[in-house]
Amino acid sequence: MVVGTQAINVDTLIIGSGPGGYVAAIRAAELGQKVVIVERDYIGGVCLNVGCIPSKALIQAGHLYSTLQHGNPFGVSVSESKIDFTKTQEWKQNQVVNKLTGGVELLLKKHKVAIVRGEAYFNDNETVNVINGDDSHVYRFKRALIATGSRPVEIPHFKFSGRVIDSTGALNLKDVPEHLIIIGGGVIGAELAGAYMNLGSKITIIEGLDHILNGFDGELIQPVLNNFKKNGVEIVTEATAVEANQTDKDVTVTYEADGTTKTVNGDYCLVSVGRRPNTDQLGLNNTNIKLSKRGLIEVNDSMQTSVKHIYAIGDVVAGPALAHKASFEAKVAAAAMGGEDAHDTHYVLPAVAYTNIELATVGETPQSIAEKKLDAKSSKFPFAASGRAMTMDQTEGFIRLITDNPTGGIIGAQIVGPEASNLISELTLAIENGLTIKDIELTIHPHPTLGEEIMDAAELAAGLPIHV
Amino acid sequence: MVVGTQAINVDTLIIGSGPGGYVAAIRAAELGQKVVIVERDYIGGVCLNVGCIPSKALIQAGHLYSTLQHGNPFGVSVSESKIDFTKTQEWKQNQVVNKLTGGVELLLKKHKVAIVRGEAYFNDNETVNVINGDDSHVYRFKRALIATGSRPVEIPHFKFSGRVIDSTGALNLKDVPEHLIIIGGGVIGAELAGAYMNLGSKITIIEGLDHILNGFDGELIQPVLNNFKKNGVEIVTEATAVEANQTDKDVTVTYEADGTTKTVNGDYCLVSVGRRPNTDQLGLNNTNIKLSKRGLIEVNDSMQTSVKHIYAIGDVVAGPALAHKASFEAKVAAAAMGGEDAHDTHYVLPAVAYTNIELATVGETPQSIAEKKLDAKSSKFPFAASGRAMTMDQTEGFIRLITDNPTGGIIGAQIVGPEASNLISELTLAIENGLTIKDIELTIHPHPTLGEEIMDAAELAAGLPIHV
Amino acid sequence: VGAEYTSNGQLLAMPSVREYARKNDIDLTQVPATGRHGHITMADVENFKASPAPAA
Ligand SMILES: Cc1cc2nc3c(=O)[nH]c(=O)nc-3n(C[C@H](O)[C@H](O)[C@H](O)COP(=O)(O)OP(=O)(O)OC[C@H]3O[C@@H](n4cnc5c(N)ncnc54)[C@H](O)[C@@H]3O)c2cc1C
Ligand SMILES: Cc1cc2nc3c(=O)[nH]c(=O)nc-3n(C[C@H](O)[C@H](O)[C@H](O)COP(=O)(O)OP(=O)(O)OC[C@H]3O[C@@H](n4cnc5c(N)ncnc54)[C@H](O)[C@@H]3O)c2cc1C
Repeated sequence: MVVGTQAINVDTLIIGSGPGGYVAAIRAAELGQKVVIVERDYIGGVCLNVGCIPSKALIQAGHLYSTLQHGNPFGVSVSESKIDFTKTQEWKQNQVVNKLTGGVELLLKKHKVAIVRGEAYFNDNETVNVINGDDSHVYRFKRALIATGSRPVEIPHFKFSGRVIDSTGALNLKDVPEHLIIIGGGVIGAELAGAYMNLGSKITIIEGLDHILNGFDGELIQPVLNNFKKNGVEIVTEATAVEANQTDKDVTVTYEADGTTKTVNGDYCLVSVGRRPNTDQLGLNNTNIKLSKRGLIEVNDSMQTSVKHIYAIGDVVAGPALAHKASFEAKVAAAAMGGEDAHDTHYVLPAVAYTNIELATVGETPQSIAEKKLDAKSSKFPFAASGRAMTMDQTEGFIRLITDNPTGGIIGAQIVGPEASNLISELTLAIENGLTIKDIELTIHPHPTLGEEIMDAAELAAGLPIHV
Repeated sequence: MVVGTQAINVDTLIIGSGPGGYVAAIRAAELGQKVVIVERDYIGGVCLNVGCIPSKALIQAGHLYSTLQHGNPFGVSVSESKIDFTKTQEWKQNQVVNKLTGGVELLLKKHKVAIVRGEAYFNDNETVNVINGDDSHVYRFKRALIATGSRPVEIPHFKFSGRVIDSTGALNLKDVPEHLIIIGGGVIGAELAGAYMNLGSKITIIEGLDHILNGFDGELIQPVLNNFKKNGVEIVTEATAVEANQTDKDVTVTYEADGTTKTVNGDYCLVSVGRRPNTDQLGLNNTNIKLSKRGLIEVNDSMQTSVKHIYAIGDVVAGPALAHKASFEAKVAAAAMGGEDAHDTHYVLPAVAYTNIELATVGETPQSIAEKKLDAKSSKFPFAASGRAMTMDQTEGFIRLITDNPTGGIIGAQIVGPEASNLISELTLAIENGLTIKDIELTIHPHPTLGEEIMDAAELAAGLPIHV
Repeated sequence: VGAEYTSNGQLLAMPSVREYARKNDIDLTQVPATGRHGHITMADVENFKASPAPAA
């Protein structure tokens, strides 16, 4: 083993190059810090390599393929269509993932961020070891940022191996499975269910709760459920996965539901029941960094840990495990590490699910205003009343605004339907900036667009709807 | 001829049921007015019947068909694809246009708006005649609203008939032409060029100016021009159309360009060189309503004409001929007619072009800030740096922000690329509400979306870009 | 450009406040601003309405 004899001095040391770490590195460099980033696997972290990005690529491919299978009202007919999944995977890997991660690496270099390959391990509050194969070096840092992300949770009797796969395995299948069993219908499970459903798989989802897509309410997910049903997806709720038995050809999953034990047989079993923070193999016990019971690192609103010069962001700290949360915290941390009096003062955090019919939510919901007993209401404008949606033949879903009765302030919004992922931004901007129904009504929205339905929804909330 | 012997008394009389008239009628009814709306042709006006909506339907059909012709990187292959344009047209007419206009008619009825079919003609400042075939009635109104819209301009030697068609003709072709000649490359011409190009036509555009898509700047339209070129569209600029000679099989267009006279032969010649307001056959000379030289009705910011109880909105008043402008003015007029102290105080009006690569603009441009000598700058974020755009295989184009240097205020934005039509709303909201670069940066945008590139563009404008 | 903007075209307030001021015949250029970015808030307009600055 080659062991660096002397500690290498570093100003700002960042561990992990996901959407938390790489964004922090670039911003810190822009603010004048000398930055070293340590990565044990791939630049870009989970999100760019085996998360947000490759999943959206497969989802996109699935959309086109399924459009061709289901026919269309536009008068376009297709005699035969096939999917060559090897090509799909090559495109996803070479044209999407590698291009994007290559781009991030170039950006890091452009900003003179030093990239160190290897696994970081804290020796104490001031130094980490970085181990890369037989190589080991000590880095002594002035400031460090922990952005080591998370990994899939494994459950008993479902060890990841062979045909029992995690999300990474599901993203990298060589063929479209005939039957994919998915344990856990959260956002990751439901997105992959939609992707493979569209690519031609039979799908079975086994979910512990009484509904999938936890975090989105029943009314909101109804169009998604209808769509799953129409496509033959089987959803078993309030079920407990017991065990998986695999052969070299298939896997049989045993689960309990309705008080009975059942089995289902498929090509692969994806287990997507949650993620755990990568804080257990970092040597944090050698530091004074405080962890919560669930292994999350405790931070203040400057993303500072209990060790003042060590910061943490992303999936290793509290809050939803979302890439944009990691990146936002990254910018706060980068500024704070640069000596600025920076705080995370965000009001709302949007979440999106790229299910076959897209979902998006931000801020208050019908449930939360009821629980909090807010003097607020909910107004729902259907895409069925949208001219633009009709021209797209995508009229399922709605835009829902949650507004404060006394002031007309917009305090929440949910969207299910076409372009929900992009439409939620305007409403997030409105909420974050304290805008009211009136401010949306008095902003001219172009016609015909899906965006103008936000204006329609505001008019509905104001009691003066035009199109319903 | 049946002539009503006695004048029918009406509170609020609205002439024309386009996005100006029908929106005003619904809003006026909501505000408690008794409303009569007069329409000589189809409920929904130009926009819903032969404008915004049917054009977007054909554009949508074209997108799918062309995707299948050009191949895709997703690994989806298609052995043969065909377009049955009769089906396309039936879908457009029955499933889109008729559904939507039927819906508007129901909404009018729901709000107890009386629909009178016929052509309105002013006798004086207090009454109109409505003529429907052999029927004629006099209506005496307390308040009237003129929302009679516009019609295509005809040019000498290109009389609309047979193979020389206006936009309505182009939207209702029975077959996809082999070669479509388009005189006038404004938004309407360029949108229809894109639609038929994607549906398989050879396209020639003959434009008088030195560039098509006037109103959008050169840098912005470059991706659209590249796309036209790649698809074999021929664009002749600084050209003058001289005449059209048609047989029962084709049409030959003579034009002058580069100092020489040339001809081009095609199946149809669409003339889309502009629109003129429908104010010349309304009997306005019997009233005291003032018109501008170009035939537009002069109004104040309550949409009131020089005759205090007569209002006018939409394509018959000054400003760009856009549906959302008509609808916005409609709401101001409806409130003003109801006695409210209502004013059109909008700051910016967005415009969108559904060219094959979408265009959108709102507020200041690089050209306008230079002309006005504003202390402002322009920042351009490319979709090539967007993860979401990569997963969609649509990385052409950019988001451009125009920001005020002293305050960081956003005062303009242009987008060319995927979902430009929907993305422009957030920026319009930002400008209309006086938000700054910082306000956008501090609003968490979900990942991976196209919307988050607005945040990237704001960071670029702030001098701290992450992704370029 | 009406009374909603400064002489160099900058917005004085967001649309809901502009509309409210118009309806109450309040000239926004006369209202002291306390909002973010020097914008006039709804409360500013209400305060101004309650005790308009004496005309000089
Ligand atoms: C299938 C899937 C789809 C998803 N889709 C979305 C989505 O659409 N939108 C969204 O917002 N979120 C999505 N997520 C969640 C998102 O990927 C995470 O929230 C995000 O990646 C967290 O960013 P991070 O920077 O905290 O950590 P990560 O992206 O997990 O990056 C951490 C990095 O640290 C490295 N590392 C860990 N330990 C060490 C060490 N000791 N030394 C050196 N390096 C180390 C890891 O190798 C990794 O590269 C998805 C996740 C999955 C699995
Ligand atoms: C091909 C095409 C595409 C377009 N695409 C878009 C787009 O994507 N986005 C956009 O914003 N704009 C678009 N436009 C422009 C848009 O259609 C107009 O700006 C809009 O329709 C104007 O609305 P309006 O209510 O003023 O008038 P119109 O929609 O023109 O409606 C006027 C109505 O008044 C009726 N009328 C006229 N005279 C009389 C009379 N004397 N008595 C009774 N009734 C009468 C007419 O029959 C008509 O129904 C497009 C236009 C065309 C031609």
